[in-house]
Amino acid sequence: MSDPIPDPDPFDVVPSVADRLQAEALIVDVEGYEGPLDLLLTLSRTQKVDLRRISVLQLAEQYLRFVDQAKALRIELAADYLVMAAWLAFLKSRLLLPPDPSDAGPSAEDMAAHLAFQLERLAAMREAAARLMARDRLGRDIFARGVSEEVARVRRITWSASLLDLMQAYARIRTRDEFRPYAFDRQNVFTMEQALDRLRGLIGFAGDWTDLVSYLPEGWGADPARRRSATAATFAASLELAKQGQIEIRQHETFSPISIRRKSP
Amino acid sequence: MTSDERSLFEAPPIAEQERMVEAILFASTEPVSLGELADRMPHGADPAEALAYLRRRYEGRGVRVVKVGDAWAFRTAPDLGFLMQKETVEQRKLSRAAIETLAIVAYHQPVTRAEIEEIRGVAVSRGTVDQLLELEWIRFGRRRMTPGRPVTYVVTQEFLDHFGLESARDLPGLKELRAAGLLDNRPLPGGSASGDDEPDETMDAIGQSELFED
Amino acid sequence: MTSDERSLFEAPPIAEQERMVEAILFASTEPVSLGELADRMPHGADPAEALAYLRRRYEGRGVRVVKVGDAWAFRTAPDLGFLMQKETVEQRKLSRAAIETLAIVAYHQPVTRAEIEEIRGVAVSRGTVDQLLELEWIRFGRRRMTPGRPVTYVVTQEFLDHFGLESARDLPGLKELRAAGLLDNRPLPGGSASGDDEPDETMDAIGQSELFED
Repeated sequence: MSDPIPDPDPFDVVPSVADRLQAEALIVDVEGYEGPLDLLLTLSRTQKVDLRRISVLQLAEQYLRFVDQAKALRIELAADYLVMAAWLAFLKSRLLLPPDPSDAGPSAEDMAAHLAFQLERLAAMREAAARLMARDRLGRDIFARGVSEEVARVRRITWSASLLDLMQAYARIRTRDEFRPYAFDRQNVFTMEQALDRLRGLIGFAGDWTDLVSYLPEGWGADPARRRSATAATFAASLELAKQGQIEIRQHETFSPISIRRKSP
Repeated sequence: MTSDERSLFEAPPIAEQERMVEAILFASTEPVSLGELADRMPHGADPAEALAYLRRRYEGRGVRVVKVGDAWAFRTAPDLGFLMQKETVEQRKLSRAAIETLAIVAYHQPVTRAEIEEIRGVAVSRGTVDQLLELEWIRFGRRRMTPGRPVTYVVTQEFLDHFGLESARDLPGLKELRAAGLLDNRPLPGGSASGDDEPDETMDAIGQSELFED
Repeated sequence: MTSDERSLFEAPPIAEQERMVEAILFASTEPVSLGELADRMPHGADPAEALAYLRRRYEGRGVRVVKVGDAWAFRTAPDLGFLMQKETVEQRKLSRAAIETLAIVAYHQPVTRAEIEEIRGVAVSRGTVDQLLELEWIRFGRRRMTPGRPVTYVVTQEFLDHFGLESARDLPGLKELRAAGLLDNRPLPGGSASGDDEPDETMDAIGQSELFED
């Protein structure tokens, strides 16, 4: 990766006019750099070798010279450029000195290799970015549909109810009805007690067989329900009176009229 | 842009021109006139002819090339318009008032609004009836031949379909509801247990007789 | 909608489904996912199969069916871009920092801000990230399960759509970069010394707190 052998920097020895101009151009353009790594990448290009074969030592020296020149030109460098300079100065000294076996930290070679990797990765990303931007792009080379048809959002509500819901609802209503206070319908019912009272009062005058129907109370014969109730009550009352031995009952044949008369004493 | 340069000397083949018209119409926000097509296509192109090919190509497809005024545009085939809406279905429970009203109509049909109110013991809002009408679960029956000739409501075939019934007569009576545990099994003070007893006697009599008419 | 009702029982023939996909994709400027196609098409339809047919049909045409992530869209053929210049809306010029940051997110995703800064060797300004977020080319991914739980950035479907990529796997040169180990997150031997660790921590903290604000 990096070349740890310190080879004499021709830049340092014979600064040609072209080199000096280039170095000054670098300085003047300091605002244009995207940080120290960007500057290092630019400097590394002067080595005209594959980034994997770059001389990190040479690069460190180039960078340090850049910082010195910036200082000489009273150009204020951002702090991270100075941090990088300090680190590179440290790396340079480590690369030049024989390795210290007691040093547990990373070797100078590892550090140099990492810097080379960073530069290579940044260069790769730059290239990838360029390739990306060169693709056929939407709105420039490729076009989407000019008009989008609105997709109408239709919200449909479905009402759900099951048969069980329906039946429970009906049961609920009807249950409510069934437990209404119970009121016996007295208006259309002729009770046996009423019939007994009436018969007892009338029977004394009836010496001969008389149709039971003629004993029905007035006004109970027209409405069928009332007539049924009065007939049943009167019949029941007549049975009661017969049981008491007060009247006699006869019927000539099934469904023929029932007649009653006062029992002869 | 070599294709552009080449075209200065020679119009591209008609198939290529058809592709161009296709792309231009597709990407344009507005319908494009023949004049505009000619302006944008290479010199010597015949947009009218290319368009004729394109129209034929899209016949019967999901989109068609249509004329809008003097210009041309792609439009969705009319029979696929229904795809241009996204339906979100929301399930909601029918309100208690609605389900009770529906139940009364089902059990007592044809039934007037006054009768529904008598059975429910509470006024029936128009919204409730309207909702059931809209759901097509109830519809208007014959007018009742009583003073005021009130409209009656009956349940529909949709109702029967939804609730899986052959006819409204298949609805379980109160006795069955009780047997199924849907009613409290308390004895009734009147002694009667059938579904159509005292309180609604008159209405039930009517309801039943008309129920069996159709 | 009788066709809708009918379809409840039987999916339409595949040719018809192809027309439907064609109409839906044509009507949308945005890519449409298979899921949305299925939602909008009649029950039982197979949008994936219909798409395969449609894609073949449009091969070599002026417009093409392209895959964008999990979604599909019609796009004009790249060779016809020159016809479309009139439609071009002037794009905001992206800064070099933005372009590089975008590439780093695309190739290294999910990637934290600290990682972007390490690769670029310089702090990433908020404006750069904001611009990319605003373009909807990047979005927040899941937080990294490392101390501080930093947010990560990933590219979006809009990014893929804009650069004509089916997926992030189709990024140019991705395989080669990975093989060369240039997408590895290789830590600096012996820990932090390169000067792009400490400043980032504060920046990341800001980034995160800002994230939580909204």
